[in-house]
Parts: sequence; structure tokens; C-alpha cells
Amino acid sequence: MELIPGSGITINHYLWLSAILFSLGAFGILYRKNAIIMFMSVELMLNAVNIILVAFSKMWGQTDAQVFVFFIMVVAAAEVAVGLSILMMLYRNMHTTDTDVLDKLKF
Amino acid sequence: MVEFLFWFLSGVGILSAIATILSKNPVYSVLFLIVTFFSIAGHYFLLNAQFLAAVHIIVYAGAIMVLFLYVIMMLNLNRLDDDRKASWSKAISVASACLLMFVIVAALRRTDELNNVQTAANSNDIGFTKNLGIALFRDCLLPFELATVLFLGAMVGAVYLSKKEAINN
Amino acid sequence: MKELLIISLLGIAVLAADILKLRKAIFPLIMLGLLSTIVCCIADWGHNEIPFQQYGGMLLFDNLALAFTVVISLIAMFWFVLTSDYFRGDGARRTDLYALALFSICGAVVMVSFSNMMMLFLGLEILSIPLYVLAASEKRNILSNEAGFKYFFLGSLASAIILFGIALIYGATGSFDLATIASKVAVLGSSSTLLMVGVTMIIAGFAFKISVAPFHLWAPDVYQGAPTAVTAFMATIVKAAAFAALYKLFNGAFAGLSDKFTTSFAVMSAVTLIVANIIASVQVNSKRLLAYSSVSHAGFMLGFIMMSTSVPGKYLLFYVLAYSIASLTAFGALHHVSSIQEGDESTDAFKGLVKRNPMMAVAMTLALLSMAGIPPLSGFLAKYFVISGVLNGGYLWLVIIMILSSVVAMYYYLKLIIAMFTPIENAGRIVVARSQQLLYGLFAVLLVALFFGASALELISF
Amino acid sequence: MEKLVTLIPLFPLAGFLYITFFGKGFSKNFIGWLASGSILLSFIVSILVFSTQLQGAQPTIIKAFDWITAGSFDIDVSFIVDPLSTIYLLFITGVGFLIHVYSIGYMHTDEGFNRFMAYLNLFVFFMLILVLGDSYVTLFVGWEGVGLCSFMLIGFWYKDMKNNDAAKKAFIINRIGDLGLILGMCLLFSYTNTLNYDSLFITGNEASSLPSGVATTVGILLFIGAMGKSAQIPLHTWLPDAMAGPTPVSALIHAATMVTAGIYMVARSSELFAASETASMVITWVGILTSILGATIALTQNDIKKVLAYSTVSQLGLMFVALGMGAYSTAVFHVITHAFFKALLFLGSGSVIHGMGGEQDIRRMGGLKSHMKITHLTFLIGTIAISGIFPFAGFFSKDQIIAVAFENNRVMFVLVSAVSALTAFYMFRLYFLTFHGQFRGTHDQEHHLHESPKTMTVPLIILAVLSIVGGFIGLPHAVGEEMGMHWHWLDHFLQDAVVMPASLMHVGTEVILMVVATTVAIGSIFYAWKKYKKDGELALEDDEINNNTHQLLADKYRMDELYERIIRKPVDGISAFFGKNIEPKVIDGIVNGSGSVTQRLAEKLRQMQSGKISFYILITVLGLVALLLLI
Amino acid sequence: MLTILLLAIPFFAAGAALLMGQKFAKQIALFAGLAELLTTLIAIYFFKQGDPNGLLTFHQDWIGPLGINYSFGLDGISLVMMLLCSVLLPLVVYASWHKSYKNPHVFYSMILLMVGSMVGAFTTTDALMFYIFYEFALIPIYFMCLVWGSGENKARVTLKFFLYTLFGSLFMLVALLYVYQSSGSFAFTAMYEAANAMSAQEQGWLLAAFFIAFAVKIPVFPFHTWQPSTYDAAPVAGTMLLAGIMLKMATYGLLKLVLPMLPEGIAEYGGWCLALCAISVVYASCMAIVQKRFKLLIAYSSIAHVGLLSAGILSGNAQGMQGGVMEMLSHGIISVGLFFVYDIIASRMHHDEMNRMGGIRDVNPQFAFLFFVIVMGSVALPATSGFVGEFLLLLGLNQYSPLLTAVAGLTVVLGAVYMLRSFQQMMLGASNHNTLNFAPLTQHEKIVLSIVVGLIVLLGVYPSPVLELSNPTVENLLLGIH
Repeated sequence: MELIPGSGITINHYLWLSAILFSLGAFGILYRKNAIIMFMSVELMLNAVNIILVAFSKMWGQTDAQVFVFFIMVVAAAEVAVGLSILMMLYRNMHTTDTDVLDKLKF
Repeated sequence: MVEFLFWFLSGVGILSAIATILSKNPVYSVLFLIVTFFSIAGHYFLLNAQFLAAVHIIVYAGAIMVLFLYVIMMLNLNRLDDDRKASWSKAISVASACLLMFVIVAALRRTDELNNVQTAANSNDIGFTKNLGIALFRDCLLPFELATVLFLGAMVGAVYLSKKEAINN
Repeated sequence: MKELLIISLLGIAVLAADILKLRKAIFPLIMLGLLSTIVCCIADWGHNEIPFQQYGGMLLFDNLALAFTVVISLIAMFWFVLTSDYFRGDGARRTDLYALALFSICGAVVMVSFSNMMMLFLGLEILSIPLYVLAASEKRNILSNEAGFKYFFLGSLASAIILFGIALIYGATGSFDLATIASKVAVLGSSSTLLMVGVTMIIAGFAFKISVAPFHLWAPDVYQGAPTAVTAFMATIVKAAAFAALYKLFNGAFAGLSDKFTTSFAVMSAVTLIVANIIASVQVNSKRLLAYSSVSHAGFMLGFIMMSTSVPGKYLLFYVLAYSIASLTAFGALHHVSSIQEGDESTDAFKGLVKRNPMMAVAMTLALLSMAGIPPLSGFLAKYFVISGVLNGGYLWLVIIMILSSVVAMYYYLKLIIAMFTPIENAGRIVVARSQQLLYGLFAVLLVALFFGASALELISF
Repeated sequence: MEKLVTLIPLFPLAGFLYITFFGKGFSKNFIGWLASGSILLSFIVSILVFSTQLQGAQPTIIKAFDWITAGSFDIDVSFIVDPLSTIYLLFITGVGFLIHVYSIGYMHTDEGFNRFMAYLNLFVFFMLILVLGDSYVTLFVGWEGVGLCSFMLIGFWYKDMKNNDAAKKAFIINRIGDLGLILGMCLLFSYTNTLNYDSLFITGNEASSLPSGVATTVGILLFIGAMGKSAQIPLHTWLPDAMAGPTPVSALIHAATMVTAGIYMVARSSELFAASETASMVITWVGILTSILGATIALTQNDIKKVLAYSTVSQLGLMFVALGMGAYSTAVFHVITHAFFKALLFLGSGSVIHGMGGEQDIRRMGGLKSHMKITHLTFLIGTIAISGIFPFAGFFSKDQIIAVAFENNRVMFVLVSAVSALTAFYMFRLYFLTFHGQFRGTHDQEHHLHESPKTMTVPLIILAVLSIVGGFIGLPHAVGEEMGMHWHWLDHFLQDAVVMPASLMHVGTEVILMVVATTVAIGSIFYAWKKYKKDGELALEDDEINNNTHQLLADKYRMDELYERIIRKPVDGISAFFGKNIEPKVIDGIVNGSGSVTQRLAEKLRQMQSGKISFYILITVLGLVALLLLI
Repeated sequence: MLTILLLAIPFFAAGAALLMGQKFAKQIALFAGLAELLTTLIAIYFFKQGDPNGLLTFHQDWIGPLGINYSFGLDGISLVMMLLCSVLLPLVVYASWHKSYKNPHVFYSMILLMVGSMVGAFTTTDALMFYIFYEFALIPIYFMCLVWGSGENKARVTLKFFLYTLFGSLFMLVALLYVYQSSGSFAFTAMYEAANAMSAQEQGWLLAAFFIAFAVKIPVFPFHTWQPSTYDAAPVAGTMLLAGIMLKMATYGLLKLVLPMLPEGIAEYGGWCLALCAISVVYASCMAIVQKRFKLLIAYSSIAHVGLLSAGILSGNAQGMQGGVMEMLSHGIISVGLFFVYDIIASRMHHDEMNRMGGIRDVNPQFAFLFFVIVMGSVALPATSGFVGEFLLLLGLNQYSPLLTAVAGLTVVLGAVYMLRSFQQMMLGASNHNTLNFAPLTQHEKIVLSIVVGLIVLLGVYPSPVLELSNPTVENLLLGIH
């Protein structure tokens, strides 16, 4: 049945949407080697999760999913903070954000 | 109307997401990503999660992306040329991403068990600040507190890493 | 609940102590705090009413949680003592690292005691984010940077995957609460693709955290790059927490489904064992070698998850304890040995250890033998529990693989042992702090004592 | 009275132990007489025990102590007293005693004197165990024990590797036979569940209840054992080499006693062999072949002891012929007479060698009869006895064999007669070449020539007497009647112990056969006399041999070379092949190979750990996909 | 209680030796050995009494729900094995009395640990316990070879040895667990019942697992390649323990676990195992023939003998099993004797290449005599312990298959070939410049050799005490089998 009254939009639409966004995020990190862009792609994946969560909370008529979305945002923020600082440190040492340079550790 | 909005927002979101990934200049990517976020916020509105939408804009567009921009500026990375990546590997990445998408979508295509879930009557006002607040500060107080620990940890970490030390190895 | 409070406050207290110029007090404070945590756990033992119901039952300190908390705090204490020199350097650094480690431990405690997906996710992140920093904490060392970055990046990818899983499960069951999920799962079974996909995603995400093939690729690199102390932390506490969490999920929430995933687990475990052991057999860098061995142990422990419904959690606990002590010993010894000879981590670094520090050598030898699963060392029983469980499940082929792989494992452990017992000339003694020396002795004793003390498992029930 | 039997082996054992552990420092005479005395004691006891049997006491079994118990398998160390064992006791201890005494003189100058005496005692002990044992297992103890002693005595002069090789050869070839014996015992046990004579033959009668196929197999396996001990084709090659040992050893072990153990064993199992035609036939043919082979080789040998050795081989062959044709008592009869005259001959040759200062080649002798009278006389008696001239011991026993052959199988009869003709010839060849004609040795040998001391000559004389009268225990019917003595005494005596041939032959034929045999013997003796005495022909030097048969015989049919080629070389070759290729390359190769394969695999696999984060992500994503597909 | 005492003595002694340090190590070890021997004799006495007050059994739950228990019991067979351990331990210790090992306290505590674990394996009545001791015995011997061993590639050799045997024994673990699935307890009796209930095919698989485990340790062709090199690398005391006692754990396992558990399996598929054993008899003998060095020759000859031993045991009848028990004892004593002889020669000549010796008998007849008796024991001459064992084994094997008996029986001939050859090469002939100044035997060498020789002859002439000790137990096992 439809999620939003008076429209043909069912939960499945949102499932697909978030699935697509999630996969796009994955595509991003696969496709690019630049750390910054890859971070962004991860953020994209997180947001795909957010969307579907909100949609579900609408479906079940419960708030906790939306609260969860808050926490996801919080975590995202924290991650970005740490991640970017790591990135900066890396840049300081290697003068690049190209992840393929990072292969000292292997085999 | 709603239907049109859905399709429009989705289209914009997806396209700008693709743009984010493909654009050479990181600044553009950031901007495209912000567009995506806005479209997502739109979806939140559609789903009566107005407050969340607002927070979303503030946190992501307002904070996170700014942080990104700041870093990009600071490291002045305009025009990243990572085309050195071999075309076959690009092909592989595209292929596997599509594979992932197909698998997930295919898996989620038939979700019959959800079709008989009645959308709750109150589902239009759960997004209100009041309800959220109640939920947040009664049921989810503990996670909320823990989030502070998380932030503290992240902060300490970020500070620790950003302290300048020269490399010598 | 108290336990969580103590540890999280401990982290803050450490920071405060730094500000108040009480650096001397930090170490005792930590010890005290962890000790009191253990005490609390023992005090709470047995009464499993859900504490702090007003928090919506976000946490559940049942016996499993308590036991794992005890183990984690214990390991943490050992870890702090063993790697104390890692925290040296200018005071600020010291306190930061202490604080980060403590926050991470706090996350671990959350992960063993959660009863709600939100807490699981938060715990995971609280555990991981400080750890990313710790992995990269040797800012001058480019390898450490690389390790930190890889760990961080793949880690956040994994958490994204886990999140998606959680979301889908919520979609299918309409709740984050484990109990509710469990009841719903019992009804839905495997009919709901949403649920199945969700669970699979969670498995994938956790497979990353516990470094099981094919999601293990980060582990050797990160273990090698990160400072040895941090590696020890990751190999013990993080693994313990992650496995506990996974066990909780598949023993509780997804119990109804777990038989659907047995095969997947079996395959993953098999691949892990084969790949990790075989690659380990040609490593010359002992740190990386130990990293691979820890991956292979993850493959073993996966057996418990696979059989979560039939094998009680205490056996997982035993494995975790036995393995943690062993690898603490190993990594600790490596830490000390390599720090003496300008960071030489090759297996030759251990040459003549038996002369240079007999106690350490003996402990290390016992640890390696225990990891290989030779009786009468705790490792044998640990592996025995896994194997018998898996065999009960009728996975003879997996057992055979486990067995063959542990022969290969024995091979590379013996390489280290032989190195330790090959005499070298002009071997200076390796001097470590008295407390650490004692600790090695303690480890040596524990490794044997746990074997004979295993009957204590009768007393506890979960 | 029978209880005493346990003492019989104990005396020699005690002698052995005493000499080995406390023998130091005593004079050679003391040691010598101690050793001999111990044998004498057992001889006396043997007579006592024997007398009980004479009075026709039932066969009894005297238990010493438990030995091996395993389920239904229960073997005690216990001794059987019956005609067969007692008669063996008599001549073992008797001849044994004489040879001990002889050795005192013969070995007097050897620094290994004590050791020698100890070994002899030990040998007698084991020989007694062999004949007294009440089961195949106890028999086997003696069996191997005498083998061991023969090994030690052949290699007595161990500093010369040649002797050691001879000893090793003897032991190993015997071992091959023993393997047959062991397998025979195993098979017998698995069918009858016992290895005691008592339950096999005497009270219980398991043996005759065997299915004939099994009986044949067991019989042949046991006979293989006998082949080894009693030097039958193809396991005969060790006996001539065994002459490397001191001459008394050759006399005692390799002529009188040990080599006849095979005959004892077969006679002991007579019921079993009687139950199997095939086995008996095999025995007969092997026997006659060996006998011919021995006799022919003996024709050309020039080493005095070698001649006697081959003659022993041939005589043993004859005994087996008798056994094969079911005349067990006859075989025993020949064993006894043979013990007398062959011991006599060996001791005589020993005395000659002693006199010649170690020279053994008859081409270097000649005309000794003037120098050593007693030796010459006794040796002559022995020669006549072995040639089978009436009324010497050899005559009766050999005649009995010929008679049996005549009855069963005419071909066999011809062959046996031929053998006895050959025997007579080569023995007299030996005799003439040694004692008649010119002395052909070196000058100082001639100067040094002397008759041997009393300790040597007295035994010679006694044995000579025995070789003359020994035959009377088995007088043929006719002769017996004539002389008013009771005939075939031995057969009657043994009839409870061994199976008897069905019919006793007609007196008339008996007489004819005797005449024939004697004439044949006389004929060949005359030929030998003409050839070597009258025409004074001499044995050829090795390089003078110009015809192939002669060469072939001189080379003992090149049997050793044959074995060298078909057994020794292959075994060594295979072993070497295993050692060089199979072991390191194949078997260990697989083990090590598995290791190196793993290594190589690892080298491949670790490439996957490329260190490139993008690759890790790819794998992660694909892994996720795989998992999703797996459900 | 006595069982616990038996078990405790070596382990405590090990601890004591470790703590008492350099000075008293060997004294402690020797004393422990003698104490062990005394206790064993007492135990035998009580066993003869029929164990009126249950001194010979001990049971204590360990991990009940998992069916693992500390449970020990002495029956006839294990008493014989105890006899073996407790006779050899003092002998081995005393044999290396005048050797100066570095860190003797560790060395001797290793010896004691090893013996202790083997005592455990022989006395326990719990299959998993058996496995645990079986495995644990590896550790001390491994370190003995690694630290006190000789040879430039001892590390590689011992590594191979460890991995190989571990690889084998893990199969046993699987098999045990598999049976445990249906038995629910690791107690021998329970395991017997459970396994007997299984189909012949299942039993066949279990047999394969067990056989690999034991065949590696025994060792049986083609799993033997670790053995000669390891014997070579190990210090002589270690070699004695390896050959004397350690491999007996495997044959004991065949006797106490495989035979009663898998009668049908053996009936169906046992032929393969027996064939392998028979082959290894011949093969190892051939290998022994081509050896140039005495120690390797002994090593291979040991393979040949234990091949026959395991074949006889697997034939699963009274004679075979009794012979097995007897041969375990005798082979233990004889191989200790032979390796001690090797040690005497090697320590004087500083090499053990046989063709470079000769005429030692002339210089040292006493030694030659003692050596010769041991050789005769090893070629199973009657009136030596070797004969009693091997003859019974052949009797037993013959009831399984005369053909295999004929093959395995070749040891009678080939054994004589290589043993006599080596004896003559080293001892007989004329003494050359190498051997002329061959030092006479020291007092303790004489004592050890005489004890060995005495035991060989005694057990050969009067073995019935031993056989009667084990007979009732064997009968019981047989009742279970048929």
C-alpha cells in the first residue's frame, strides 16, 4: 500500500531509492581513488540509510527510527572529523590524497 | 503532486550524486553532494520528518560539507587528476557497483510482507519536534549520553592527530 | 550499567587529571577504575533483571555481558601494564592515548551489553573511532599513518553496511529492540527477504570488524602498520567485543534465522582458515605473521557464531580469554623485543630470546603453543570446544580444514619458537619493567592454569 | 627316574656359565676337564633315563616351568622322555663327551681355549634342549641355539674376516630355513591350536586329523627348516664353508649332531609326514639329489675337511631319502652310525691336520701311515665303515636304506646304490692320498710330523670301536637270526615314537641286497686302490684341470656364484634402490613436497594482499554481493 | 590413588628438578625413576590381589557436560606399560649419567615431563585424556631435540617431526570426537560401545583416521620418513625415550582403542593397515641393510620391528595382542640397549660409520659380549625377550593372513643380515688404528648394559609373569571384540 496517502509511492520506491544511492556510494569509493571524494561517497551511503530509515519510521509510525537518524548524523560528523584529521596528517606526510600511494603495507 | 515531487527529488538526488562522484574538481563534488543532501531533505519533508529535514540540512550541508570544503581549500586540491587509474579497473568498479545495486534491488524487489503493514494513523505527526524530543530524552537518553562520549573521543582524537609533527622515517 | 558508567567516567577523569596536572595519578586511577569495574561485575553477577528500565532497556547486563566485561577489563589492565612504555613521550600525548584507549574500551563494554540496535551501532563507533586514531597514533611513522587511514576508511565503509542492515531489519520488524526483533524473526523466519538481506549486511559488516575472509584484507596491513601496542589492543579487546556482539545477535535476535546462515559462516570460516594460515606460513615479519594468525583465529571463533544456538556463550568466552592472553603475550614480547633493536620486527628479532629474557621466551613459547592448540594449554581446549561444536553441527569437512590449517599454523609458530631457541652471540639481555616481567610469568601460568581450570566453566551459566 | 632328565641339559649349561663368568685364571686342563666332565655327567644321567625306556616305560613329559601363555597358546619348558629323545641323548652326550676330551688336546695351544670349551658346552646344552623339548617351540629354542653356537664356533677365529663371513653365511642360511619352520609352526597352530607333541602325536592325535593339503604345506614348511639345518639342496652351501671352524666343531656340530637335527625333527613329526604323500616325495627327491650332489663334489675336493663335509651332505641326503620313504627309524639308525664314523673321520682328519701343522690339502700329504699309526688305523676303520663294508656300522644302516629304497621305488634304489658306490670311492681316494704314497708336504712339515697326544687318540679309538659295533643295534633279520641276536632292535625300540613302515621284507631279498651293496662298495674301493695306490695317481692341481665336468665339480656346481647372482645381488640392489631413490625422492619427497607446494601457493595468495585500498574495497563489495547471493 | 601417585611422581620430580637447579637434577630424575618403579611394583601387587580397596582406579569430573574426566585405571596391559616406563626411566637417566648437558635441570625435567605424559597416556581410561597426554609428550621431546640435539639441520628435522606427528594425531582427535557424538562420554568403555554400534563403513573411516594417527608415530611405512632423521638429531637420551617408550603410546593406542572400538572396521578394511605394516617390515629392513651409520641402522631396524608389532596387534587375537604387549616391553629394552651401545661407540670413536671400525671385540671382549647378547635379542633369538614377542606376533598374524606372515616373517632373515653385518663390521675382524685404543667400559656403562642384557635374557627365559599380568586384560578385550 502507499506510504504517502494520495500518491502511488509505496515503501518499495524508497527502498529502491536508498538502494540506488547506497550502490552509488559504493560506486564512488570504487571508482575514485581520491580520499576526499571517497569520504563523500561514504556520506552518501549513510544518507541512503537515513532515507530508508525515515521511510520506515513513517511506515511503522514510530519515532525511534528518526531518533536513530539523529545518531547516525552525529556519528557521521564524528567520523568526518577524525577522518579528515587523519587525511590531513597523511597529506602532511605524503603530500597527496591519492589512496593508491598507500601500499607500503602489503603481502 | 507528491508523486511528481518524489520522482523529481529522486532524479535530482541521484543525478547530483553521480555528478559528485564523476566531477574532477572536488569543490564541484562538494557542491553536487550538497544538492543531493537538499533533495534528500526534500524526501524527509515528503515523509513528514520536517524537523529531521532541518537538522539534516544544518548538520550535513552546514557542518560536514563545510568541513570538507575547508579541508579542500586548506590542501588546495583543485582538479584532482586521478585518471592514472587504468580503464579496466574503472570498468571493474562500474561493473561491481552495478552488480551490488542489482543484487540489492533484486533482493528488495518483492517485499510483500510490508504491503500489509498498515501505515500508522499517527504517522503524519511523528516527525514533530515534540514527539522526537520525548523519544530522544526519555527512551533514548542513554544513547544520547553515550553520543557525548563518542564526541569526546572523536574530539580528543582529532586534536591529537592535528598537532603538528614533522615526519622523519 | 555501573560498569559502563565507571569506564566512561574513567576516560573523562583521565582527561581531567591531565588538566589538573595529576599525571602521576593517571595510571593508578585507571587500574583502580578497571579493578572496580570487575568488582561491580562480580557483584552484579546472577541477578539478571534489566537494570535502568527507564532507559528503555537499551542495555542488558546479563551474565554474558558481565563475563565479557570482566574479561575485557582484565585484558585491558594487562594491556595497560604490558604496553605502558607506549604511552610515554610528552605528557599530553600520554593522556590523550590513555583517554582514547579508555573510550574505546567503553565502546567495547557497550558492544557486549547492548540490547538495542542503536546501542550496538553507537558502541561499535565508540569502539572504532578512537581506535582509528590509536592506529595512526605514531604520527611520524608513515606506516602507522597508512594503517590508520586504511582502518578508518574500510571501517567506516563497514559501519555503513551494518547500518543499512540495521535499517532493513527495522523495516522488516519495526523495532530496534533485540527482544522484539527476536519475536518478530521467530514469526517471519526466512520468508522476509528484507530481513534476510538486512542480516546478511550485518554479517558482512561484522565480518569486517572481526576480520573474516573475504573482509579480512585490512587486518594484516593495519596490524602491521599500527603501533604494536595498539595491534595487541585490536587483536584482543576489539575482537572480544565484536565476537561477543555477533554472538549476542545470533544467539538472541536472529536465533530463528541462524541455521539459514550456518553454511555462509562455514564457508567464510573455511576460506579464512585456509587463506590466513597459508599466507602466514611465508611471512618473515613476525608482526604480520601474528596478524595473519589472529585472522585465522577469527576463522576458528566463527565456529561459535555458526553454532551460536547450540554452543553456550561461555565457551566463546573461554576461547576469547585464552586467545587474548596468548596474543597479548606474543604481541607484548614482540613489542619489547622490537623496541630494543630499533623496531626490527622480523622473525630473526627473536633469535636467542631464551638467553636474553628466559621468562619472556617461556611465556611466548607457551603462548604460541597455546595458539596452535597443543595440550595441556588453554588453546587446546578452546579449539576443542569449537571443533566439537562444529562437528556436532555435522560440518565434518570444516573440521578437517580446521585441523589441517592448524598444522600449517603450527609450522609458522614453530618458526618463531625455533628462532627464540637459536643461540646467537653477543646477545644483550632484554630488560623490561619488573611488573611486566611478572606479567609474563603470570601469562605463562595462566595459559596452563586455564586448561586445568576449565572445569570452572561448570559454575557459570550463559 | 625320568625326573632326572631335567638335569641333563643343566650340567652343560652350568659348565658354560661357570667357564664364561669364572673361567679366568684356571688352567686349561682344569677348564677342559670341567667342560668334558659336565658332559660326562649328563651322559651318565642319560644312560639312567635311557634304561627306563629300555624297560619299556611309557613316554613321559617332565615339566620344568611355565614359559609362554597367550590365550589358547600355552607352552611350558618341559622335556619329553621317549625312545627317540633318549637314544639321541645317548649319542649326543656320548659323542659330545669324546669330542670335548679330544678338544682338550686339539685346542690346547689356542688362546681362546676357555671360550671354545664354553661354546661347546653351550652347544651341547642347546642340542639337548632341541631333542628334549616337548613341543616345536622348545625344539625351536634348541634349533636356533645350536645355530647360534655353530655361528660362534665357525667364526671362532674372528680376526680373519673369512671365517666371520662363513659364520654369517651359515647363520643366515639357517635363518631362511628357520623362517620356514616358524611359518610351519604358525600354520600348524592355526589348525590344531597346539604345538605340543603330546597333543599332536601322542595322547591327542591332532596331526593326523589335518586336512591333507594343510598337512602337505606344513610338512614342506617344516622340511624347509630341516633343509637349512641339515644342509639339503638348495640350502646346503653353508656346510662346506662351515669347515672354517676348528675341526672338533666340524666333528661335533657339522657331522655328528646338529646337522642331524633336521632328521630328528622330521622323525619326530613322522605322523604328520606320513599323512602327506607329497611332502614325503619332496623329501625323498631333495634327499637323493643332495646326496648325489654331495657325493659327486666330494670326488674332486682336495681339502680333507671339505671332502668329509660333502660326504656329510651326501649322507644326510641318504637319511632324508629314508625319511621320505617312511622309514623313520632307519634314518635315525643311520644318524647314529653316521655320528660314530663321521665324528671319527673328522677327528682323524683333525689329528692329521694337527700333525701337519694346520695343513689341510691332501695334495700336500701322503704316506702318513708310517708317522701316525693310531690315526691311520682309526681313519681306515672309519673309511671302511662309511663305505659300508660288512660288518662295520655303516654297512647295516646304509643297507637298511637301500632295502627300503628297493621296496618303495626301484629308481631310488639304483640312485642310492650309486651314491654308496661313489662314497666308497671318494673316501678311499681320500684315504690313499692321505696315508699312502710319498709325503708331498714341505720339509719342516715332514720333520714336524708326530702322532697326536692321548687326549686325542683315545677318543679316536673309542669311536673306532663304536664304528665297528655300532651297527648291531639294527641287525638285519637274516644276520640277526644267524648270530642269534635279536634283529631290528632299534626299530622295535622306536616303534612307539615314530611311524613304522608297513611290511618287513623277505629274508631272501635282504640277503641278495646285502651282497649287491657290498660288491658295489668293494668294486669302487678296488677302483680307488688301483687309481691312487697302484698307479700312484695324484689329485690334480687347480690349474691342471682340463675337462669341464671336473672343473664344474671342483667348483661345487658353482652354486655359491649362482646364489650370489640370483639372491644376494638383487637384495642389495633393491635395498640400494630404495635407499637412493624411493626413500628420499618418493616417500620423503611427498612429505617435503606438500610443504613446498603450500609455500608456492602462499606466494600466489599473498599477491592478493596487494596493499591497494581500492582493491580491498572491491573485494569487500564483491564479498558482500557473494554473501547476498548465498542466501 | 596409586595411579595418581604414579602420575604425580614424574611431574613433581620435573618441577623439583627445575627448581633444585643444576646440581641435583639427575639425582632427582634417577630417584623419581626408582620411586616410580617401586610404586609400579606395589600396584602390580595390588592388581594381583584383585585391587581390594580400589587403589588402582581414580575418577574425578573435569568438564562433565563435555564428557571429559580425569579418570585413570590400571589394568594388566597398562601395568606392563608402566613397567616399561618405570624400568626405562632410571635406565635412561643413569645411561646419560656422566654426560654433561647444558642446563641439566631443564634437560632432566624435560625427560621427566615426557615420561610423565607417557605414564598418563598408559594409565588413563578416558580417550580425550589419552589424546591430551599423547600430544603433550611431543613438547618436551621436541625441545630436547631442538636444544640439546645435534646435527646442523636439527631445527628443520625436528620441525618436520613435530608437524608430522601433530598432523597424524589430529586425525585421532577428529575420530574421537566423531565417536563422542554418539557415545556422549570419552570413557573407554562408552567409546567401545558407541563405536561398535556403528556400521562397518563408518568404522572403516574411523580406522583410517586412527591408523594415520598411530602409523605416523609408530612409524609405519610410508609415514616413517621423519623417524630416522629425528632419531639421529635427538640427544641419545631423547632417542632412547622416543624409541623405547614414546612410540609404544601409539601401539598401546592400537591395542586399547582401535581393536576394541572397530572390530568390524578392521575385519572389513584392516587388511590395508596390516599390509602396510608388513611392507614396512621388509622395506625398513632393506633400508637398514644399506645404512652406513650405526644409529640410522638401529633407527630403521626399529621401524621393521614395530611394523611387525603393529601388524600382530591389529590381527586382533590373543596371540597377537599378548605378543604385542611382550614385544612392546622387549623392543623398549632392546632399543634402549642398542642406542646405549651406539652412544658408547660414538662417544669413543666420535663417529658411527661402521666400515671405519672393526676388531673392537679384540680390544674389549666384555663390551662385545654384552653387545652381542643385545644383537641376539634384536634378531629375536629364542631365550631372548625378542623371540617371545615376535613369535607370538607371527602366530597371531598368521591367523589373520599366512601370506602377510610370510612377508613380515622375512624380518627373521633380514634382521639377521643387517644386525650381524653391523656387529661383525664393528666388533670382529682385526682391530685397526681407529679402534686400537678403544677405552674400556666405565663402571656405570657396565651396569646399564648388564641390566639391559639381564632383562633381555630374563624376559626371554621366563616371560610368564609379564604374560600372565596382561593375559586377563587381553581376554577381556577379546570378549568385547568377538
